[in-house]
Amino acid sequence: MMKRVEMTVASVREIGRDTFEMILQNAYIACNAKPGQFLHLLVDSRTLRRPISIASINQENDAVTILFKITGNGTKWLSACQPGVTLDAIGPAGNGFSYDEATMETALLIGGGIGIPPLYGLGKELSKKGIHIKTILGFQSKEYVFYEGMFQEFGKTYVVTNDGSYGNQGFVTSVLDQVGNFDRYFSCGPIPMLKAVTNKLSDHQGSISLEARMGCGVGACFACVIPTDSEGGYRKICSDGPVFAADEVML
Amino acid sequence: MMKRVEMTVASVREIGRDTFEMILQNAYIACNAKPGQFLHLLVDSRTLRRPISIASINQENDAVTILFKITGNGTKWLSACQPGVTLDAIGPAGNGFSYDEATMETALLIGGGIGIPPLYGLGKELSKKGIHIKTILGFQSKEYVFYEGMFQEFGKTYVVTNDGSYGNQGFVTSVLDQVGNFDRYFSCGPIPMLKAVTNKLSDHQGSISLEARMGCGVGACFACVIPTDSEGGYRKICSDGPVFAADEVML
Amino acid sequence: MTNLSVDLPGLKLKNPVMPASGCFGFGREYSEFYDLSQLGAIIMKAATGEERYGNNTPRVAETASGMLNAIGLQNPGVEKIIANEVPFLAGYEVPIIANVAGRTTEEYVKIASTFYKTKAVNAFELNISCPNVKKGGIQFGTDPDMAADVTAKVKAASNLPVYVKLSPNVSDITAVAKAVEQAGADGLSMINTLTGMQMDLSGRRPLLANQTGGLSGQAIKPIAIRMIYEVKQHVSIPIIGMGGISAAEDVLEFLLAGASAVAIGTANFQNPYVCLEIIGELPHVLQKYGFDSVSAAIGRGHYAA
Amino acid sequence: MTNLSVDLPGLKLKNPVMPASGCFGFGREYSEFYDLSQLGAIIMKAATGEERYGNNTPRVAETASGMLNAIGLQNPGVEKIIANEVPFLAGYEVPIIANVAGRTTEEYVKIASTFYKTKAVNAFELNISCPNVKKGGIQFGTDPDMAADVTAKVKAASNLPVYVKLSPNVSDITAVAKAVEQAGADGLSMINTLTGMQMDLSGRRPLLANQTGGLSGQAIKPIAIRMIYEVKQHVSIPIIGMGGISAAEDVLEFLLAGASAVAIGTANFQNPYVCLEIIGELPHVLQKYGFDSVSAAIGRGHYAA
Ligand SMILES: Cc1cc2nc3c(=O)[nH]c(=O)nc-3n(C[C@H](O)[C@H](O)[C@H](O)COP(=O)(O)OP(=O)(O)OC[C@H]3O[C@@H](n4cnc5c(N)ncnc54)[C@H](O)[C@@H]3O)c2cc1C
Ligand SMILES: Cc1cc2nc3c(=O)[nH]c(=O)nc-3n(C[C@H](O)[C@H](O)[C@H](O)COP(=O)(O)OP(=O)(O)OC[C@H]3O[C@@H](n4cnc5c(N)ncnc54)[C@H](O)[C@@H]3O)c2cc1C
Ligand SMILES: Cc1cc2nc3c(=O)[nH]c(=O)nc-3n(C[C@H](O)[C@H](O)[C@H](O)COP(=O)(O)O)c2cc1C
Ligand SMILES: Cc1cc2nc3c(=O)[nH]c(=O)nc-3n(C[C@H](O)[C@H](O)[C@H](O)COP(=O)(O)O)c2cc1C
Ligand code: FES
Ligand code: FES
Repeated sequence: MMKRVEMTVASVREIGRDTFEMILQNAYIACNAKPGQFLHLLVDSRTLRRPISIASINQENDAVTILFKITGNGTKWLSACQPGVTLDAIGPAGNGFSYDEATMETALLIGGGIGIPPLYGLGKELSKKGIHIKTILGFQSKEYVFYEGMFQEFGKTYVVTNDGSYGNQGFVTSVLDQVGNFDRYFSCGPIPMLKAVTNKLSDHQGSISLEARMGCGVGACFACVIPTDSEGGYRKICSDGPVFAADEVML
Repeated sequence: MMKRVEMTVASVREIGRDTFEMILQNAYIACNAKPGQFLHLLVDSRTLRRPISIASINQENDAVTILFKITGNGTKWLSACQPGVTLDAIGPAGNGFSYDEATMETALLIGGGIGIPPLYGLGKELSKKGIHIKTILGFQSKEYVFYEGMFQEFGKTYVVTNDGSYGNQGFVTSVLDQVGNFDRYFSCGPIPMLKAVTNKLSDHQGSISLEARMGCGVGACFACVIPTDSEGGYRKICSDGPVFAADEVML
Repeated sequence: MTNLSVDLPGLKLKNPVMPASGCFGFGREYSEFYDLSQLGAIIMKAATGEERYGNNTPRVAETASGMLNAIGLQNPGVEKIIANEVPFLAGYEVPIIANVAGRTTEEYVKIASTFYKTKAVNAFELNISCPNVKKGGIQFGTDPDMAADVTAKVKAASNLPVYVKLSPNVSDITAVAKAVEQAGADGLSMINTLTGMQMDLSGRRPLLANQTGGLSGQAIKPIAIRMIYEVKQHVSIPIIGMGGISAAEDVLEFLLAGASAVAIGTANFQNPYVCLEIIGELPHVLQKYGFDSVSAAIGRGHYAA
Repeated sequence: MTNLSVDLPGLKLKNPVMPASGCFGFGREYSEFYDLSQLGAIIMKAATGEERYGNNTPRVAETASGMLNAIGLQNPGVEKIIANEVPFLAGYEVPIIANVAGRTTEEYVKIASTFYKTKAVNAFELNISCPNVKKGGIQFGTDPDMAADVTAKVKAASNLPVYVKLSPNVSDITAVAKAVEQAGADGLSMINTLTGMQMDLSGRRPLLANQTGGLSGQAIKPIAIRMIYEVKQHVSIPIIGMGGISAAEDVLEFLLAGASAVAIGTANFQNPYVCLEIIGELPHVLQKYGFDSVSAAIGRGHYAA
């Protein structure tokens, strides 16, 4: 169940250009969070909270890790928070990744830019369960690359950059042909990327995690809807998602 | 000349209920400020700056002291500023106290509540010039009393509280009869107090320092005007004042 | 003990605080944070005659001390609201107000009668002020005659009290207020959002898919207070005040200006407990400023010399 | 090099940034902070036919991301402005715009002709939108016919360009904009302040002596952007945009929405150097978003798919 909690910043460090890793402590969140869920963070007393994925969970230390990129005032403020500061968070929000362990031997993780964070926690979980993992990570360019090593610990990891300054040049879909077999994919990133991925992998089962500008973040305001196939049908990204089956919503 | 400067908080301490003394460092301000002038302080990025009197000036340490009471969000924020923090200030703003030393043997300072601060710096200045000083300080009640000892260093100091919980009971005007002779008075406090004081002392020369809700604080917006005797005449408290001759403006 | 209760036409409120329409859904989500019976009342998300999908996304943007929204009245339609949402809310000890939004007068009347027939709700908030739909909504709210007409027809369709929700996007809000009072409105609800826009600098276009959106939050409080103060001088029906409330002091400000109760919208997004916390704080704030009941404060900002 | 210059009717601006009327006096005070020749233009405090004292104090209040003011057009009157203020400003290399405010059409015309005769200024900003005076001001601004009439008469009184300053306190700002365009306005200036109020909780009355005041500052930016975007689609005269600008990004937002130049008011109070700093930042912001001149950005928020 979602709660409003105070989380204490344990550390914050820059791990790529404008990209930060922050460890936040709170026992309730660490105990109840699942990969794919997010925190709705109050930043600088602004009107709207900022949704940020839980990138990994460390129950022993009552801590979770978030990874974020500075894209505006809220994330800038966040990046300047010093250890010891407490943040007001609502979480764990939304629904995490779900899958059938029994039918999955190999999973493919496909992340683009700041969509990568939730996949890391998922990778850790799958890895613990003995599921084989392959990863494709896409970035704008070399300076933005982060967590490559962390994913390599799970298995083979392909890095692509749009400008070719690191790894393969192109988009995440450019290396799909090289990854070989997998039973299910999990993807998170910008909408154009998710469109390309779901199209190319339409013969596979997959889960995608979506972003949207949010109001309430709890399912009450209809700010974050995404249409489904059926006439007038929709899902709320904040409370029905952010993770959906690849064919559940219309991108 | 007024400038926008960064001032460093050197110390802050509570000296009476909700009343704080803050030492701010900046060489330009310390060098150029005169008793009666004020700082126009940016607080918490709010739209309007807060005018706060310069209570005393310490040129050797490049520092000035301000004294303020928490009356709203801005002063509350200010009271929570830790040493080392820098504040954005415009100053020294307005005109300080002016007087003719030659004709003044004894000065009477009459301060009410948070109108007391500018009188302290004035007292220090007059004292240095060998002018004899008497002081009347008025407060709501005992818990709010501050700087009594500091004024006692200049000379005889009468304290009155509205509820009689300390010193004499009543208003500053209640003890006017007891203070004996003086050549000129200087007063700062709430408007009703200034009205009573100027009425009772209409046969004396005096200077009063006024407060007003300000916009620009530099004389450009006409927010802070006060009428003068003459038809349609006015003064701007921020730039013509805040100190005026007692008979210059209509309270 | 400070008395927080307020009696409004058709509504006995244990306290004057309710969530504003559209910012609280149909209560389910916030019921996970606290017991909804603690609220003065609940105003549901707008109900239309049929299910509506609303506008494309993005539907919200943040602004200085506020936000823009262009939801476009997405809702499951009156029938499904009665079937699936009202029963849940009926489980709480709290009056339910239905926010009614039509494209045509007939649709307003149809929605109201449907609610009325099923005895589902305690009062209507007539939304003639939604800036985010092409038809209906604000069209009714800017023209006193149209506003009066739809008010009269909805009044005729049931004997439930009707609170007409006014738009601030008008030259003369008092004219609309007087017109709907004469048409039989039991109360007013004000203000809805101000039409605004934000540009997406990189996209070189309006950020919201709907281009314009409704401005809400603390930024608009001075406009709400002004309009309530002005309207209060010209009508005698009670006003439910809203626009930028985020603290108990704000509630008192609205009461002094002339509101008899208040609704809280945007602030729920920042703090899901805001209604509850304000209800808890209100007695202290009333005491601090010398009032021993909510009633004693209503309209008191009008009498000082 | 990014080209910041803009040509408007009667005004060659080296950059699009000018201080807004009433927030910069007649320039003297801010000339102590920087060289006024660096500004695109200067809009003076409102001039009336005779000297005016204005409203009682308090005249200002702070609000969330904004402020209320009810100065009441205090100014020394057109004659003294020409005698004592204009000569000082004429010492700078900067176009001077006179903000003209009358109680009657005759007063507007008289003020304009007095300025015109003495060749004191480069353009007029016709203030038909001041919410803080009992007579004149906003009365003219809410009625398209009255607005058109005073525009036509002031146009006839001189051959200086006339920018009509519109009020946002209207149901249909486009109607007023079109009316004054047809009446011969050379440009528009928008927006003036929104009428608002703050209650003094302890005093149990409106905080401002005038009761209501004009809301300005960042809080109103979304409303300004919306109105400019809307009006831009219906008129072909240039717009001087204002309302809540406090950074160079805000200037670009106004340009995209359709403004050809901008004025900065309230932000001067927080930061006396704000105009200068924005002029310095603007080239970088334009570059960042792919523009190599101010002109290239004007109205560009209207073309995206
Ligand atoms: C479920 C979910 C999970 C997310 N996880 C992460 C993450 O792990 N790391 C990360 O860096 N980012 C993540 N994002 C995106 C993140 O929410 C935005 O980058 C952030 O809100 C931007 O805030 P700002 O104040 O810096 O930017 P501004 O542009 O100043 O923000 C203005 C407003 O727009 C909203 N907004 C702007 N961009 C986005 C966006 N891309 N998505 C949603 N709202 C946006 C903000 O929340 C705010 O309300 C996630 C978004 C969602 C919906
Ligand atoms: C020339 C001058 C010198 C002053 N010197 C001192 C001093 O030395 N110590 C001190 O404690 N106070 C002083 N004041 C009063 C001080 O400016 C206010 O107490 C302060 O601005 C309140 O800010 P706030 O945010 O706490 O209150 P809020 O009520 O939240 O402020 C809201 C707005 O009202 C204005 N305001 C509220 N009260 C006053 C007031 N009494 N005078 C002017 N503006 C007000 C604020 O500046 C702000 O714009 C002085 C005022 C003036 C004009
Ligand atoms: C996301 C959102 C959705 C809204 N939906 C509705 C609605 O369906 N019907 C309605 O009458 N008002 C709606 N409103 C307006 C609010 O009820 C309220 O009048 C307005 O937001 C001002 O109050 P606030 O500043 O407390 O939010 C909505 C406001 C927001 C922010
Ligand atoms: C203190 C103050 C005084 C003003 N005086 C005038 C005036 O005399 N004439 C006028 O046309 N506008 C006047 N305005 C309105 C501004 O010129 C401007 O239109 C408005 O404040 C919005 O811009 P801003 O948000 O940048 O302040 C005044 C505004 C303020 C805050
Ligand atoms: S953000 Fe409010 S419903 Fe999803
Ligand atoms: S505060 Fe602007 S003139 Fe004094």
